Amino acid sequence: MNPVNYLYLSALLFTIGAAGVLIRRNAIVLFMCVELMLNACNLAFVTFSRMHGNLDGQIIAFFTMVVAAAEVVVGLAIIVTVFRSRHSASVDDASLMKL
Amino acid sequence: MTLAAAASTTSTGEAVQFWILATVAVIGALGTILMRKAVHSALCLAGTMIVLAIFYLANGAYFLGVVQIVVYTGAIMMLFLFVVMLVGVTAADSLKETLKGQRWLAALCGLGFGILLCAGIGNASLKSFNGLGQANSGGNVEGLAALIFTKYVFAFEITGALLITAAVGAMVLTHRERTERALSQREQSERRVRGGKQVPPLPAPGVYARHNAVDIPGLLPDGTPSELTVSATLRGRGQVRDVSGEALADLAALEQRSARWLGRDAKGGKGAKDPKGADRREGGGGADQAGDPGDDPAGAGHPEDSKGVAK
Amino acid sequence: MSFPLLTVTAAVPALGAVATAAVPAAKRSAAKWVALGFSLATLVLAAIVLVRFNPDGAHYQLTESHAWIKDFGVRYELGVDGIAVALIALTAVLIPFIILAGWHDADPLEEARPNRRWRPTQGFFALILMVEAMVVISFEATDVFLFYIFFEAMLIPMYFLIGGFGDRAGGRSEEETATQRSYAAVKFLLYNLAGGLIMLAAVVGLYAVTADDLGTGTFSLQQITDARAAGTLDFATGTERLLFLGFFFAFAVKAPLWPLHTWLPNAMGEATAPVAVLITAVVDKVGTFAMLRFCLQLFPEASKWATPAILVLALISIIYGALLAVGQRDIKRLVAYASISHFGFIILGIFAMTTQGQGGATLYMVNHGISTAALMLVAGFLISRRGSRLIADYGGVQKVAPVLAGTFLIGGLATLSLPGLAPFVSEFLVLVGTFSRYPAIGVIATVGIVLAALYVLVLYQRTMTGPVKAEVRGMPDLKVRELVVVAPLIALLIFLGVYPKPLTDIVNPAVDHTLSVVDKKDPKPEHPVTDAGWFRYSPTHDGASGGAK
Amino acid sequence: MENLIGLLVAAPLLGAALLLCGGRRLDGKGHLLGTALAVASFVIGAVLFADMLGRDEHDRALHSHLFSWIPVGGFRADVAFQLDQLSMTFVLLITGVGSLIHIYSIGYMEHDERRRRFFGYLNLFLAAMLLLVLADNYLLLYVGWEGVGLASYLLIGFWQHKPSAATAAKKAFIVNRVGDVGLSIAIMLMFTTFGTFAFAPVLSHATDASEGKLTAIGLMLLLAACGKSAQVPLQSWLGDAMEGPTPVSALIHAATMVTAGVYLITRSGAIFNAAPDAQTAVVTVGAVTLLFGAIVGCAKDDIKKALAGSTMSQIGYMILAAGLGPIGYVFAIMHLVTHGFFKAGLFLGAGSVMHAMNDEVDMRKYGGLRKYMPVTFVTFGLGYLAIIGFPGLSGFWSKDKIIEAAFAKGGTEGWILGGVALLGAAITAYYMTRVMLLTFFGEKRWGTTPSPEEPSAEPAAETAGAHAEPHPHESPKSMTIPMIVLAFGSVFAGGLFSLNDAFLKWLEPVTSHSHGDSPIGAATVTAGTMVVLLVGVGLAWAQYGRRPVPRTAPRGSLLTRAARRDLLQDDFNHVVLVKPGQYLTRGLVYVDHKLVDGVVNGTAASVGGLSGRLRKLQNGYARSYAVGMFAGTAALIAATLLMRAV
Repeated sequence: MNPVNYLYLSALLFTIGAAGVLIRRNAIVLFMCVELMLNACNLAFVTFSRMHGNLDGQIIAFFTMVVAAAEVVVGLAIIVTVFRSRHSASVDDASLMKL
Repeated sequence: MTLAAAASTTSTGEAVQFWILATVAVIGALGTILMRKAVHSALCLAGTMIVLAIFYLANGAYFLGVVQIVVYTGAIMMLFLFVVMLVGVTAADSLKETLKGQRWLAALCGLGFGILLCAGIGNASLKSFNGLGQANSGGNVEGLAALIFTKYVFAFEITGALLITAAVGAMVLTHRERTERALSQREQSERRVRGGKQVPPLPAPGVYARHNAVDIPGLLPDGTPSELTVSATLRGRGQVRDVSGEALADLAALEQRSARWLGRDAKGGKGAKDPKGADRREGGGGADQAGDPGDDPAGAGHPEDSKGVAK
Repeated sequence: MSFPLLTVTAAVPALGAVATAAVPAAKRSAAKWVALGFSLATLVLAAIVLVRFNPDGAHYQLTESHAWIKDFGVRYELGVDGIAVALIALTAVLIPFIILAGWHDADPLEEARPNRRWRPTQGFFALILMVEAMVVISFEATDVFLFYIFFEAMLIPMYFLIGGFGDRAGGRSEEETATQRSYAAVKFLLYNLAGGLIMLAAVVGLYAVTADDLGTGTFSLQQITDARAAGTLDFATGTERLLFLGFFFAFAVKAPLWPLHTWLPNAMGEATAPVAVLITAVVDKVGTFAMLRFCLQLFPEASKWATPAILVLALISIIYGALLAVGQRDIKRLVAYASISHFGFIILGIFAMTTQGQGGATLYMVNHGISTAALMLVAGFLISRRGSRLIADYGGVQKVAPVLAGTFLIGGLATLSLPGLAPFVSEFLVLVGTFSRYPAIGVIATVGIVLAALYVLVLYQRTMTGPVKAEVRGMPDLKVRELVVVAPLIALLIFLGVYPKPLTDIVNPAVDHTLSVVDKKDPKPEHPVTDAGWFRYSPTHDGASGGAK
Repeated sequence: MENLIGLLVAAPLLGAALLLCGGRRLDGKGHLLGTALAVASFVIGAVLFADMLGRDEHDRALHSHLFSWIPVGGFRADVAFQLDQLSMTFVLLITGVGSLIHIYSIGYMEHDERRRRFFGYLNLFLAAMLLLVLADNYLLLYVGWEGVGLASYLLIGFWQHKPSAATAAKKAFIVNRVGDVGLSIAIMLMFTTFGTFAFAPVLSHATDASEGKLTAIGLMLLLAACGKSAQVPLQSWLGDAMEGPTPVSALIHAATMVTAGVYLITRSGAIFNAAPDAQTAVVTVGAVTLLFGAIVGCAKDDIKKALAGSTMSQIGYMILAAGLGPIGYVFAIMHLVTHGFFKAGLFLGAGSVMHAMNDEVDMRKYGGLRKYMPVTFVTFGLGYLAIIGFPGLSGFWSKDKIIEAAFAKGGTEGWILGGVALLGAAITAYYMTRVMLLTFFGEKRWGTTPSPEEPSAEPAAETAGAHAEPHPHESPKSMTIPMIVLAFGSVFAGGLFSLNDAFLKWLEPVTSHSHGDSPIGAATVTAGTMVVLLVGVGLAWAQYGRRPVPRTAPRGSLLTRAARRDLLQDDFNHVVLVKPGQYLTRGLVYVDHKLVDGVVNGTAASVGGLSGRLRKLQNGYARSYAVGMFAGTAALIAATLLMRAV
């Protein structure tokens, strides 16, 4: 088998995650989907690094994780705050842009 | 794992592993987005992540694989679960779409996107690949470290700063400023007295002479049960038992036995039934607040535990 | 590098704007005096420019040139020719009068507002000075890009002047006035922005073309004209025409030329009289001036190509504007339409491409500025007394306030270009210049003269003569401040009407230069009279562009 | 001497400046100042005249170049004066009559609170008129031309509180503006033809140009003349101009300004001589106006309007004469001068009468005034005799020559013109006699107070006794003396001029003169004139002298009624010009608002609507935005793929 399959897999996962972002209303689940997408990217990076035979891909994946961690922390904090103020974690409730 | 310098294919083992785990990963992903309860989504996601960790390892990214399990699945997902608990486990959002056509659009986009992506990968010429043989020759972690601290050192530093910022940010966001001074104990007690609340501890349940179960209200001097003594939860569920009638029931049972002892069978048959009736009545007594003792589901549920108590 | 006179001339009013705006809220009158002072300082500087300018010298004088945005060849290039000098002088002369005339226009209606940040007066005068600064520098700029920036930036203060300080004497309900005013302001802004955007495209196009031909793109008027003369730079016909149209559209909106004129009546109607003067007498001149300086000198061929159409439009403007002026019921709108007619004359003169035409057009810009200022400001004083802009609300004012009526009449006579007053000189020059090349158009244009008499005299008759109306009774005559505003303007009108030579001497060489760039010669008379007759001796004849400074 | 020329104009100009800007402090003595300056300029004129007589008749012309006015390219306009015999004639007429009328006005305007301004305007007029006749080029002439227009505007509308006066003033100015357009176009034509528009070069080289050009110039000049001299078709303003104070009517609308057209044509003689068609047009206009004015004059009951009609027709004579070319110029000017005398005298007389009759203008309410105001009667009578061409008086000499010259034109044209001129003479005799009879003879018809709604042309200088019982009295000296002087003029001027053709010799160097002899001898013409004169007088006497005159005008024949309405000229203008003009303006205002503006607002509205529709996409739901992003990404990928595919 050719490692390109990993790429197909990552593409698939990414798409699923994205679709999730679109269809779920619960902010937390939304975040999970985002995480899923990030992971899919990581997989692609790792696969690339294997293909090219250098570690830069892995480095990027590593940074992605770090950033993802930071993002999750802040994002969840936001969710919690929002949930406190309005007892719901649904993103649709936060449709304030429309006057 | 394989260390082939430049190959066009991997080992069969990996292939097998891939095909099995890939399905798992996809199922997990689908579960993540389709489960109604956030908890389940989180769990599915964790599963997928673990599978991905294995794939990392398979791709020669040992460090990342470990990090994936430890940090991601271990820390981040737990954080997720934690927040889910905080927000409420039962918060299962209905999958019924509110935005018109959102779901169709999503499906459409997703499909198109996926196809395009795959197409892109497909017509990229990736026939051959060279593994991480010499890259990992000095050890994967060492290799990464070398890169991080030389080539990517600035990025590394900046991510460090980012993390700190994130931590602080999270604190700031979740921090809740208390607006008024905390009340001292004295003030609290004074407030309680003024509020006309029950100042001393509530009376304990149970009648020590014969019962100390928490669902037995204590008797007031005049023999009537005191609601206060039973915890509010039980009261709410209507599981307060009244034992005020039991003394008579026991007396009646005694008479039955003495009567059987004197050899009155016919009565005995009837008497044999009686304690049950008494039991039922007790159950009924227990369910008195629930109203009619006759055909009461709650009452039907009671006999065994009431019997247990009776033993 | 000598003393940057031009920069200073433009900078002083800008500083004045800042200073005026900085005056604390309580000291309103102080702000007025500060503004007046700075405007007078500008006047002095303009006078120095006028003196330092040598008509027979180089075409652009007092030039300053610094690299600004190297990557795009944008330079900070200033320089004045005769036309620019004349118009700078006009601006510098008018602004003090505008400030004086608007002395009380921006006083807050209710006294002692608690809010200490509330200082409309400061804002009003600061904005006026800001406009002056921008106008002056756009007269000075010889770099297309530099010019463009200020040509556009001018809109911002004007927008606030129109929308923020409307005419309180609308004779209508407060909110209706407000809506009308904002409508006018927005209309003004949109029209001019639209023009400006199209011009921006043309500016970029110009850069591209020059970059193609000269290697390094440039916006410098001097460079481009020189390159064209040298033949190193030549536009493709189509390109040149497109660029020309891009520029011309913007200027035609500003000028305004029919059918792009409809913003002017609203703006002038809703703005206070001084602001209206600012619009028509100062700001709009940038448009016609730019036609002379940029359209003709950058795109001579295209200008010639477009001339017939433009002449027709100008002709329509003249007649159309005059006819609508006759039909107006609102004094200020009437003056606005009259201005449209006059701008038609100016553009006619510019594109007649004769010495008389363009010289006349330049004079026209100056004279129209002064005459409209006189008429409009007096009209403003009148309106402020009665509190209505409708002609029908007046009558017999002449009996009550003879001086006001007299000045109004003189302003009106100047507007109908009575011989002996300045506008006559320019109007006649324009007509002659047009006639000598396009007789038919010249003749039709003369209809404008009759119509001018019609609308001016009808206005005067309805407002000033006849039995005294009850509301007009007891109307005070001009106060000292108002006389100080009007008298010098009238004096100027008479002086320039009787002895315009100083002005023509400054303007002529510039006009000749422009025509040489466009490469057009005056049509020769059919039977030129060789011997000028026995009394045609006179020292001043040969080289009339010579002395008199 | 040259410098004096400038002074000639400067004096009244200074007066105007002082009086108009001087403010109240000059109210007391202002009028005297104005009069003094007018007289001063007359004196200067006289001095120059003496000097001119002193010199040889072929270099009598003086020229003074003040400064270069508008030098632009080939366009050279100067402020330069040229004083030759023609100008001198006008200078003397203007300053002389002008001074007299200043003096007259002192008495006439005594009670008007705005007297200072009145004299200021008069001075302004004098200055402008002098500029007109002294200019050495057409552009400067144009300045004077419009200057007198302005002065007449101001003076006609002097009583501005009267709407009728204001309207009349506006009408006069605008109609004149039409004429001025002609002048300006003529100047442009000259510029494009000769490269200059100064008299000397243009006139000396007129023949270089093609006849077509010259005809065009000539017609344009004629248009200008029609405007200023109230000739058909631009005559309509003169009648209304009588709204002005009587001295104004005398000075501006009888003696001087209205004759500017004649000056223009005579001055431009060289052009007309070379353009026969233009000349034909001129004579036609003159002839038509001659009859037109005469007929109008017959029907008017308003004494000033009657005189205005007569002015029109007399100027018609002059224009006719000027149109005849070299054989006519001199006589045109001569008639102009004599007419200046007697018509001014007549108007002053009329003013004096109105002054006495509480500003009543309707002649049917006069009658029998001869014994109440003898001086006025005598002077007026002399003027009357002069204008009808009574043998020996001024009018006789000048008008007779014109009629003769008309016949001398030769051919049918000559016959027609001569006939018209004769007919005009007859009608003149008729309507002037009518005026005379109605005013001074017959029994008094002003006994009972006129009804208040009686239209009174002149507002009460002293409004108090406006409609009180009139007490006819002789006017003060300041008024009568000028009348007497003018009467002298109207009696003797013509004779003096004709003394061995003094006037002819005087003007000949400027306006070349060629003696044309009429097919019928001069004597016959004179005889004919006498005959028609008698006929006219007789008719008038038969109609107004014998029978008593009704106080209210009879309905009269169709022609009479038409003539009362100035032969429907105003109605014509109203229907042909004013109404359509009003509709046009209204229509354009509508178009401007709805169409031109509508297009703009329409686009704005449509853009607004579109954006409003687009705004619906902004529903605020993050997820739908996400869809957009996602789709966009997909599109991008597709794009890149396609790029790589091709």
